[in-house]
Amino acid sequence: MVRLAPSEPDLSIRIGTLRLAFPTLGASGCYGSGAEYAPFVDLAHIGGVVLKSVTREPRLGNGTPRLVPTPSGLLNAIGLQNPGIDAYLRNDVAKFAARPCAVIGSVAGFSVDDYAYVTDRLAARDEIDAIELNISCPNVGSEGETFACDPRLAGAATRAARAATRKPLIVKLSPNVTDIASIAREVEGAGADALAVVNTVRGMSIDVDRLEPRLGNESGGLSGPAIRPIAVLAVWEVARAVAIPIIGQGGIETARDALEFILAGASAVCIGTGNFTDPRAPVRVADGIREYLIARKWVSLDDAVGRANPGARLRPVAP
Amino acid sequence: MVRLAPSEPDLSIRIGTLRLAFPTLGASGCYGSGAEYAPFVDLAHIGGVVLKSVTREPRLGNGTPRLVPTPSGLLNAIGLQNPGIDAYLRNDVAKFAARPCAVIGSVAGFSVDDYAYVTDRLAARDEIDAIELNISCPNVGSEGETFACDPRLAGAATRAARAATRKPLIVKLSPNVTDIASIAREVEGAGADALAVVNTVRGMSIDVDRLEPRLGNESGGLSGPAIRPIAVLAVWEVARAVAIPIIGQGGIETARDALEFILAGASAVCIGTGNFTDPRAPVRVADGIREYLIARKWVSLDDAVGRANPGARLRPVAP
Amino acid sequence: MPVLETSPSVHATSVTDRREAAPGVVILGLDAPALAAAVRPGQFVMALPVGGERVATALAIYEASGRRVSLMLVVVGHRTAELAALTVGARLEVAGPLGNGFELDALGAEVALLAGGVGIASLYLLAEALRASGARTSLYYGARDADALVDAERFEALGARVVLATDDGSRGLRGFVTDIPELSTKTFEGIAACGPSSMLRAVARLAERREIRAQLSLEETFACGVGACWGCVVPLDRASAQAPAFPPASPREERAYVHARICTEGPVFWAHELRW
Amino acid sequence: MPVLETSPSVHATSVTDRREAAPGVVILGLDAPALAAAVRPGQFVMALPVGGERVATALAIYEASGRRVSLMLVVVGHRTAELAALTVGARLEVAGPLGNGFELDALGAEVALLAGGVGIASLYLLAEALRASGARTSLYYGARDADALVDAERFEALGARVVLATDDGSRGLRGFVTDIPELSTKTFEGIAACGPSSMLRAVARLAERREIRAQLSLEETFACGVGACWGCVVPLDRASAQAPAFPPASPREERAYVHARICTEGPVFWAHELRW
Ligand SMILES: Cc1cc2nc3c(=O)[nH]c(=O)nc-3n(C[C@H](O)[C@H](O)[C@H](O)COP(=O)(O)OP(=O)(O)OC[C@H]3O[C@@H](n4cnc5c(N)ncnc54)[C@H](O)[C@@H]3O)c2cc1C
Ligand SMILES: Cc1cc2nc3c(=O)[nH]c(=O)nc-3n(C[C@H](O)[C@H](O)[C@H](O)COP(=O)(O)OP(=O)(O)OC[C@H]3O[C@@H](n4cnc5c(N)ncnc54)[C@H](O)[C@@H]3O)c2cc1C
Ligand SMILES: Cc1cc2nc3c(=O)[nH]c(=O)nc-3n(C[C@H](O)[C@H](O)[C@H](O)COP(=O)(O)O)c2cc1C
Ligand SMILES: Cc1cc2nc3c(=O)[nH]c(=O)nc-3n(C[C@H](O)[C@H](O)[C@H](O)COP(=O)(O)O)c2cc1C
Ligand code: FES
Ligand code: FES
Repeated sequence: MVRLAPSEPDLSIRIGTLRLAFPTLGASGCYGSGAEYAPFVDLAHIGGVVLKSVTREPRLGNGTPRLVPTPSGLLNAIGLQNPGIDAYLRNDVAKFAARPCAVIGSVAGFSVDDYAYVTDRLAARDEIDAIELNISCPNVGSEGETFACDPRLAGAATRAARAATRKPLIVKLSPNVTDIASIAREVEGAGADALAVVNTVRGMSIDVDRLEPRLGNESGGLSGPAIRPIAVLAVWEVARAVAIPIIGQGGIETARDALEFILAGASAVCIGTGNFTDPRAPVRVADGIREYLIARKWVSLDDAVGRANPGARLRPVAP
Repeated sequence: MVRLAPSEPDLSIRIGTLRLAFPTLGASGCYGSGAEYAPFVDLAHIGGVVLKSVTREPRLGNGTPRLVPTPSGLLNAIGLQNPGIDAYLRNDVAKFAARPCAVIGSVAGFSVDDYAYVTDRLAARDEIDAIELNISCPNVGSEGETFACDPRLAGAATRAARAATRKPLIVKLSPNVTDIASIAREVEGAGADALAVVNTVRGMSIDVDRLEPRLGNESGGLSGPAIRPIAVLAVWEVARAVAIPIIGQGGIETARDALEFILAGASAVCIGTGNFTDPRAPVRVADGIREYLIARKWVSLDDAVGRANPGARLRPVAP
Repeated sequence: MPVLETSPSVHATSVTDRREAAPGVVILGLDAPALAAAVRPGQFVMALPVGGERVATALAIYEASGRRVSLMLVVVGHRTAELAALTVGARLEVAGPLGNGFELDALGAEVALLAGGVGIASLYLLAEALRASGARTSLYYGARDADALVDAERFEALGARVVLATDDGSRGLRGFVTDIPELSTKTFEGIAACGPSSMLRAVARLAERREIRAQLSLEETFACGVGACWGCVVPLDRASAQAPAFPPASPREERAYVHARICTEGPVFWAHELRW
Repeated sequence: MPVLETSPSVHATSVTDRREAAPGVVILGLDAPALAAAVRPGQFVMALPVGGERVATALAIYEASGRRVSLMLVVVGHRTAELAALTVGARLEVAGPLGNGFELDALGAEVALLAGGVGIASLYLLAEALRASGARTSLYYGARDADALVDAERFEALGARVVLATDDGSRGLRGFVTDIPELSTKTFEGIAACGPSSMLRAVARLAERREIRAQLSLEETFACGVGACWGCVVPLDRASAQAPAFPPASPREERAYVHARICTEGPVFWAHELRW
């Protein structure tokens, strides 16, 4: 597999029909629409931005505090604040046309129909290159269970979104399950083009002076380096279970962190909390991946994806 | 509920018939048999030690590395190295009689019968004050699923151990589930006297130079401050689901950390990885809890347990 | 507040001087010429953690002149402790300047500055600018105790009247800064305040009662500091969010609100636009 | 190795001196009188992290005299970076002395010390003790390059012959320390070695071939350092684990083994007792 290296290894990848010039993306809810980070990074040097999740109806989001720093991590409970799909399409989406990288819309919902409806409307817009399904929202119809924690519901949401668009469909899995591989298989079977692995881990922090949870919403999602080992294992297991590409995420700050995910089987990575540690992270990570490939005389990411995971199914990613 | 404070608040607690002079214990697998930490702490000032898990047959344990430090955490894959119950009873248990604190035996197994057999033999010994069931092992009869991740298996293991002893029975839950409350309810129904919440979170770290997982066993269990928010939420949810006492654990280093668990509903805490950061941690934590109670003019742990968790079921713990 | 034109970037600085201004309070001087030139009163930076693994820390720019800016650190947790432990020569990266600062022109010629605790750090550049503009300035400054009052004399050196308050009465008035009697009597054209949220709420009530426009610099836990994560919001009058008006048109209860980002729409807001 | 009598405790020390011995290598002097008095060659400490949140770091005690001990830090990750950044006056807690050191008596009067990289830190106290006992000592010391060879002259000052090797040949022999020719010819009564495991395996083979008893100080990731977590094991001949014998009674393949804890049964082991 080791071939002679040309002057520059190829960092571009392909996810279904979606081409990314770099394997590093801004994570949903952490990267705004990309513009917020434009002062710090040249957006032409990241693979893409996954937009903040949008829902059918407008949502004010949770009360504050919405953020709590924890050891090597961050708890958040934003509560999906967004203007709702109507206002979003009217006011926001047109601006994304200017991005020099891929723009991936993120769809959240509380019913299968929500996923179909919002996907349909958002994917219809030319500014949107692909759809990521955020199925880690509590499903109001099913005792607060999230779609991502039940193979049947995960499959149903995926099928509904699949029917609504032919654009690349990425489904984002939750780590709050016993067997993530079984969910991944179900979602692959339901027509997803790729999987985002993983969303935040559920957690809580209590203020012992005020005798109440620190987050306005009581519990929230844990992200950052603290969860990296959990996320790497999730990618490892999903890479053995399915053949579609994986976008790894959870605690990536450096190229070496990203490479853990890639060697486990991810074709690309999202950086969320890592931007809050260093706003230049996505470009620094891509640069480091390039140097790593050069040092090993590898010519493309295909040489790295899944390389440390003997059980990983083959998933060619180079365009 | 706030009463006038006597000179010293009462830190002692009761778990079934087990009395602990302090609410701080050394966690299973992290505290040896207590003797290892005797140079650093007066064992008469900790509540007890949960011994390393013992199995029916001797186990050599995993190859090395067995430990990987991660951001604010530690991955371990010891592999339940132990001499097996026969040699353990013959060579080790007699020594535990000398401990000036409670001694809790930890039982691991790979079948329901294992749990019954080892509990029966270990609990028969006078040196052992209580039994903790480590049900986070794969069940060989059930496709590698762990007992702690399936309500039915968790209940079956608990019932088997319950039938084997009348000593206090603590069952240790895993965080690697979607709904820990449902497991907790099942285990309570099966006769457990208390719950240990939670064991390690599954994780992995990959060595990007050697292109393989760092742990000899590939994956392992994540512990330490990184997982504290995950563990606090688990205690919070279990405290709402069951009425038996909870022993909280996961990333406790300081009294304020321990108080997060107690205010969420735990009656006592175990300290594992925290000992590796400071071998005096359990005594320091107990001292800090005492100061906290004094500052609030609370007279016993009853005033604190579950205080930040309005949905927690009442569980009086003071003797 | 309207968006000011600043172009933030990551500045690679080094610590030029370090002063323990009070127990647990450290002032770090940084060599950061571009930042010193760009900053406006009320703006902040995100200080990147030296070893990674934590989110950056939001810090007001305390002083700025020539090549130097300074940060005032009050140690409350891990990140402020790590930053306060930096010694001269240490390297520190900061992203900034960020946020919208105070609207100087709107404060008028007779200004009350109110500071609570570390809030003092956001007001020094403002006091300097007010002095340059010829405004008369009074600083009302409250803290836990006498030890925690930092650099009050530096404000006096700028020509400001300084009135102090401490929770324990160890210096100045015993009580909250907003309890200082002359705040209810003296005439001001504008108020600017920075401090904990309980204090800022009291300032808002005072301003409403006295019908003085107040600019409040809010604190909240930040993650990105650049408007990307929506973690730092405050309820803002929906009408104000589009077209600020004073005094508010409708009674408090009926107004609809939006969640505005403190780091981006703020950190300085008009008190009457907040719907706390 | 038999258990030596030491009573470890947590020592509250402060940094008395700091020296950058090479790029990325820092030697910290600590004021730690009780530790300095108690330590034996080959023992280690667990250095507690200043801000918590990480497990303690296993470090050999490099030097000990009077009130002072020193630690040699090779920066490889977060913890060693944090420790190496400590400046004079900083406080540091260390738990120790821990582990069983070298068996001085068993080394004889003509001793080869082999060090690879940071392994040098475990051998200085041993070299001192050997000199005091009148043994003749040769140090064979290998490192990545000339820059990474630390304090070789200090061993010379103790009267040891010093022979060097570097991976890139920038000083001494080009190659591994075990490749140094005289190791295959010179007469030794005993060998003591410390370094990375690949080097120690080569030392074990050399010792077996030459029928010299070798004491190896092993490295592994530690968590507790006190025998409580069973995270730091090495396969040990089961027979040896009870009653060490030399040379081994049965061929390598047939021997049963146990997992012994490096921190407690070691870190120094007889090479012939290991079942790698
Ligand atoms: C715009 C803006 C400007 C700011 N300017 C400044 C400034 O100039 N100087 C400055 O010092 N800060 C400033 N802050 C606040 C500063 O950002 C926070 O204090 C900082 O992020 C705290 O980080 P930390 O890791 O040290 O504490 P964290 O661990 O994040 O703790 C945060 C809070 O948790 C609580 N807490 C944590 N540990 C304990 C404990 N052991 N006991 C009791 N309570 C505890 C405290 O309430 C503390 O404030 C500013 C904030 C904003 C938003
Ligand atoms: C008995 C004993 C005595 C010891 N004595 C000493 C001593 O005197 N001096 C000393 O310096 N050390 C000594 N060590 C080793 C020391 O304990 C470890 O090096 C230390 O724990 C590393 O901690 P860390 O957090 O800095 O690195 P970690 O983050 O724990 O990294 C550990 C290993 O991971 C790898 N690694 C981590 N980050 C990177 C990266 N960015 N690039 C490439 N590889 C990476 C390296 O292989 C590194 O060695 C001793 C160990 C033992 C068991
Ligand atoms: C403040 C914040 C907001 C987030 N919002 C969303 C969101 O709206 N939709 C979503 O799918 N994921 C959301 N996430 C999850 C991230 O996209 C990412 O999957 C997760 O944080 C793990 O990656 P990280 O550790 O790099 O942050 C959010 C995370 C954070 C920290
Ligand atoms: C090295 C190590 C070994 C462990 N061995 C066991 C074990 O044998 N049985 C068990 O029930 N838990 C075991 N655990 C889990 C701990 O008892 C504890 O529940 C977990 O580590 C979370 O607490 P902590 O973060 O304080 O370590 C082990 C943990 C570690 C770090
Ligand atoms: S801190 Fe992220 S939007 Fe303000
Ligand atoms: S490091 Fe814990 S037993 Fe050796």
